[in-house]
Amino acid sequence: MALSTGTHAGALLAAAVLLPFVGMLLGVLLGGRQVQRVALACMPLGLALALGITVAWLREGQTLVYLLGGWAPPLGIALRADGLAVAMLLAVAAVVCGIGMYARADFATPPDVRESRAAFSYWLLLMAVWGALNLVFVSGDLFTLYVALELLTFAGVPLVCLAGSGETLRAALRYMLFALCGSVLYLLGAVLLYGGYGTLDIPLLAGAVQPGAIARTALALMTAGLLAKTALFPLHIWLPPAHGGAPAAASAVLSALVIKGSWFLVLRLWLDVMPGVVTWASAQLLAGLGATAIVVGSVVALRQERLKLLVAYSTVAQIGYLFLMFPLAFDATGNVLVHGAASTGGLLQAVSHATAKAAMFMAAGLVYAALGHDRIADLAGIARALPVTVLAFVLAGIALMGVVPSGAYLAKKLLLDAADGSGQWWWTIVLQGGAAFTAAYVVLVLGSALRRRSAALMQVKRVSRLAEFAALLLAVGSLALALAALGPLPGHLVSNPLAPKELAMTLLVLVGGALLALGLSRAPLLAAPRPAAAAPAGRLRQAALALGIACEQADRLVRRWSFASIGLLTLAALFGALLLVGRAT
Amino acid sequence: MNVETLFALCACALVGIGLYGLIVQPHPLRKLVAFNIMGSGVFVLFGALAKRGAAAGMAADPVPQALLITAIVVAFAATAVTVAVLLRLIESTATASLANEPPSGE
Amino acid sequence: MTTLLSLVVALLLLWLALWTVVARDAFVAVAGFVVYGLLLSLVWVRLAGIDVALTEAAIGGGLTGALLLGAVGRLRGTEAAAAAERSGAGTRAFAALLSLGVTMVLALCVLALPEPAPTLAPQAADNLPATGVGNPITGVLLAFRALDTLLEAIVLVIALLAVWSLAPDRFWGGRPGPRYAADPDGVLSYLARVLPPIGIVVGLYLFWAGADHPGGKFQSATILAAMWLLVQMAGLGDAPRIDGRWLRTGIVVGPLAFVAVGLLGAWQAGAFLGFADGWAKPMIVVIELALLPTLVLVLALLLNGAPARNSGKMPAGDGGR
Amino acid sequence: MSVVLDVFSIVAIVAGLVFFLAGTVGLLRFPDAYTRLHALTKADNLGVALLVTGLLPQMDGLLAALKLLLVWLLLMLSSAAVSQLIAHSARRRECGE
Repeated sequence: MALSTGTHAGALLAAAVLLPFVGMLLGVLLGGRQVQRVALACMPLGLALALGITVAWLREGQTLVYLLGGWAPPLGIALRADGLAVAMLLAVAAVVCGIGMYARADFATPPDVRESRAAFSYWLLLMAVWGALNLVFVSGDLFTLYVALELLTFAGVPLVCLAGSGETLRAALRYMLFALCGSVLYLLGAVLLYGGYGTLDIPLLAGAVQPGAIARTALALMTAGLLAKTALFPLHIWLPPAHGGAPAAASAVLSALVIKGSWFLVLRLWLDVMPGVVTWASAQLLAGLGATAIVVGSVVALRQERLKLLVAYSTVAQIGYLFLMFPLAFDATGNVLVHGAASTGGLLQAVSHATAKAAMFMAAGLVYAALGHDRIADLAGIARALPVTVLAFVLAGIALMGVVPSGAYLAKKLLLDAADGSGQWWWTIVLQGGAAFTAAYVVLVLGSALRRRSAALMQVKRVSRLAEFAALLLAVGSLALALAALGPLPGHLVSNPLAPKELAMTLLVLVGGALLALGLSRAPLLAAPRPAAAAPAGRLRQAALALGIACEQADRLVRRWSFASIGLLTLAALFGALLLVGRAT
Repeated sequence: MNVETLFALCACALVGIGLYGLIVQPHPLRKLVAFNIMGSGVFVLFGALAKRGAAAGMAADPVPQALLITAIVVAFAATAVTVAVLLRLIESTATASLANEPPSGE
Repeated sequence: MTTLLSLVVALLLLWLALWTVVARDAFVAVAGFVVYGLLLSLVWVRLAGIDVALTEAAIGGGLTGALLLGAVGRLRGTEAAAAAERSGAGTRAFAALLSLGVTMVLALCVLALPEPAPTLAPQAADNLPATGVGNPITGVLLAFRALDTLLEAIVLVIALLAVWSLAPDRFWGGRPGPRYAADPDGVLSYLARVLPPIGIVVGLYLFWAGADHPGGKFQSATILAAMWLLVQMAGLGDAPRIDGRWLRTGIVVGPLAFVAVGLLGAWQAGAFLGFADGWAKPMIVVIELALLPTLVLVLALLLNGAPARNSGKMPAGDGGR
Repeated sequence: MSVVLDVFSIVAIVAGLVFFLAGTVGLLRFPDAYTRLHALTKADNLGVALLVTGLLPQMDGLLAALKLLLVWLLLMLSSAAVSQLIAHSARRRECGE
């Protein structure tokens, strides 16, 4: 058969998907200590593949395509890599390498056994997550994407309960059931689309889909299902206990990587499959959920007593941030969602979040390992004991805030420009406020970590230098994403960070963050509040505390199963309704 | 009404029934059964669409039918993983509650 | 007449589904679900999906039912506690309303489906000769959409890893499930001696028939796995240690061979998972043959569950088997 | 000839269904596990036998007929084994209580 198999470098896409899976299978076969070796050997290879794909994509200047078996869609399956996919492939490969470096110490097979459960499972599941994510990024077929999503869930759930405690098992079970609910809704949508248009291939569907009952229902169901898997507020039923209770190396995978899979799929659906079905109002709803997630997630994060839970709740907030791009990418004149500055910003946000959040969880894990606890109030002296770790935490925090030239800074800038350009000033407030909230919990942790300790700090365990270095590397990497401005992004975005306007903005965000931290943290941040400022500040603090408690209660309420599952269906119904009526600008 | 429309409508109802069970049944195992019913509803819908697509001498469109076989196997794998987590949860905590706060006595 | 029969089946199916969902007792619900699975196979026959019917009966009804029944026996009174968490009447009413709404919207979509229905059947029919198989579903599964089938095997392996990862640390490398005591005069051990030879023949027949007729590796693997489980439950054989070398090899041989054939295709035909002229049929047979042991092992081991005992020896340092 | 065979099939199948019905009524109405099993196994085995006998003349070819007989045999085997297992476990539960 003389076959055309797509673009020249397309075979790299198949290799990128297969490599982690083959590594996993070889790991099962070889067992014992070889599992870790195989996994670690796959990582540089996978990174090289991702770099190769990036180079090929830049050189060819178009979407890479590979037809599997030479069968063209709609009968066959095509792998495709556009800019979005290439960026995510590269980011995930880098984060996986960082996590691999970090986890070498935590998940080494103990010397006295041939094979240990935790090490065997961790490395193989990490490979599985990686392969599934690569598949999510490059697959061009909605059903293959369903299988990829399920792969991601089956690999993610056991990572949650790798430690085996009752609380994490419960979290894992909630995650599993809720995610299954979400994926059935996704599959239902895909089935409807097949019934309506006779194909599951993304470009073919994009050409055929008309805004009608079938497309709207499918989009509403699929979006709601994917949001459940992404854990966007109020569907974050499983996230905090799962991410807070898992081992740090697993939390990093879950928080930085696993949720990106379903988020990416929402992006694909809205931008590439049904951009013409999406309406202004539905995009507003999506971002509105994101804004709520930022507020509730951040406030609850500030009220946590344990560092890992703080980071877990900050993930809830950051997921919200990832959805702010949708109304900004909406082209009101054409009534379609378009690729442009806003979608680039959103993508950059996701990449920065993946790197920085992984670094943050790693740092939190190192603190826990060193101290034997991670109570925020008792962190005094840790900055002196683990300077590299604390530096990694702070840099990751800065990267998430988007204040100095970091990846998130560029992302925020792109989104702010898009908000200005489309006259949606309310998203400007949310974007800046979100940064201030992020600043708040960095200040909170730093305030505690920098305090001097009267007695010598008791370290229960020496932490691995390599692990500290890995966390720092990812955090620095997130900052260095600003260099993207030199390459594919327009250069005018990088203004001088020391220019008065930029500096003032940075300062504003930091001060806002400090005030939020002061007001909302559970324990008073300063050991002895100044009596002079007590009276007016006291009333403010009361109000802030009331807000904090209200957010906590709201969080607890929506994380009840019945509420969350009803919320899921209600959201699907709302999206359906807004897709129907929301065509006014 | 022909067979495929009949079963397609039946499938819609199955999805609804499964959803209801997923929401209101408190025990995880019951939720899992409900999930399977909902899933089978989606499958029947797909099967009815395949029957609608009968052409070229085939009694049904073979592509959805092949996808269905894959989907049934994936659903089985999901059930197996969920049952394993549930049994482990029961083993280690003697409860199967999905509530936020573990019931007292733990 | 046929429509009437379909109507009866549909109503029965709905009634069973509803009964299963609202039943008070988990055991009753699961028993209802098993019957539901059997009835579902009938629906597939009516929808001209014999292959799907076989898969549904084997995996959807049979294995899933067995899995759930096994779980019901180990709930240990958690049901009573769960009943206390039953949602209130308001929640239930709201949930019912929403579910009904979803059903209604879906029904509207079904009625809005385009006529004539979009279909890939002509394309599949045109390209089927190139694959050399007669059963179009096998053609889709192993040629046009071979990636899905490869992924499906990988899904099963990952699910198995997930189940195994739930074992307590001390039992790692051990055997799953309880050790059943053999009762040499019991009816179960009689069945476990008589049935497997027949089951193996039927399983292999289904496997062989799959190329041109309904049937195939999944249906066959389910029957073979069931035979193995029967032997275990009768106490005539034990569940395997999960770190056995042969076991591990068997688990990965299918997907690895699949990838190898895919790479061969990349070399010969210029496309991963492609087949050069005249090679399609033999390559498809190779893939199916390699997948069979993987599927039998993984399906049976998924039912066996996580390792739960050490059969005397500690796993530490004893080199596996 | 074919009419005679058809009539035979119909009679046998209807008779089989009557036994099934009786077995099901027994399952629903009888008081305990043993009597229910009794009703089920006796009546259903007869029902299956009649169904298979009725269907045999309708098969096209010897191979199909043999397959049907195999199905019948397997059904008998499994229903006998399963009913005994159920009786066993019912008895064990009784002794346990």
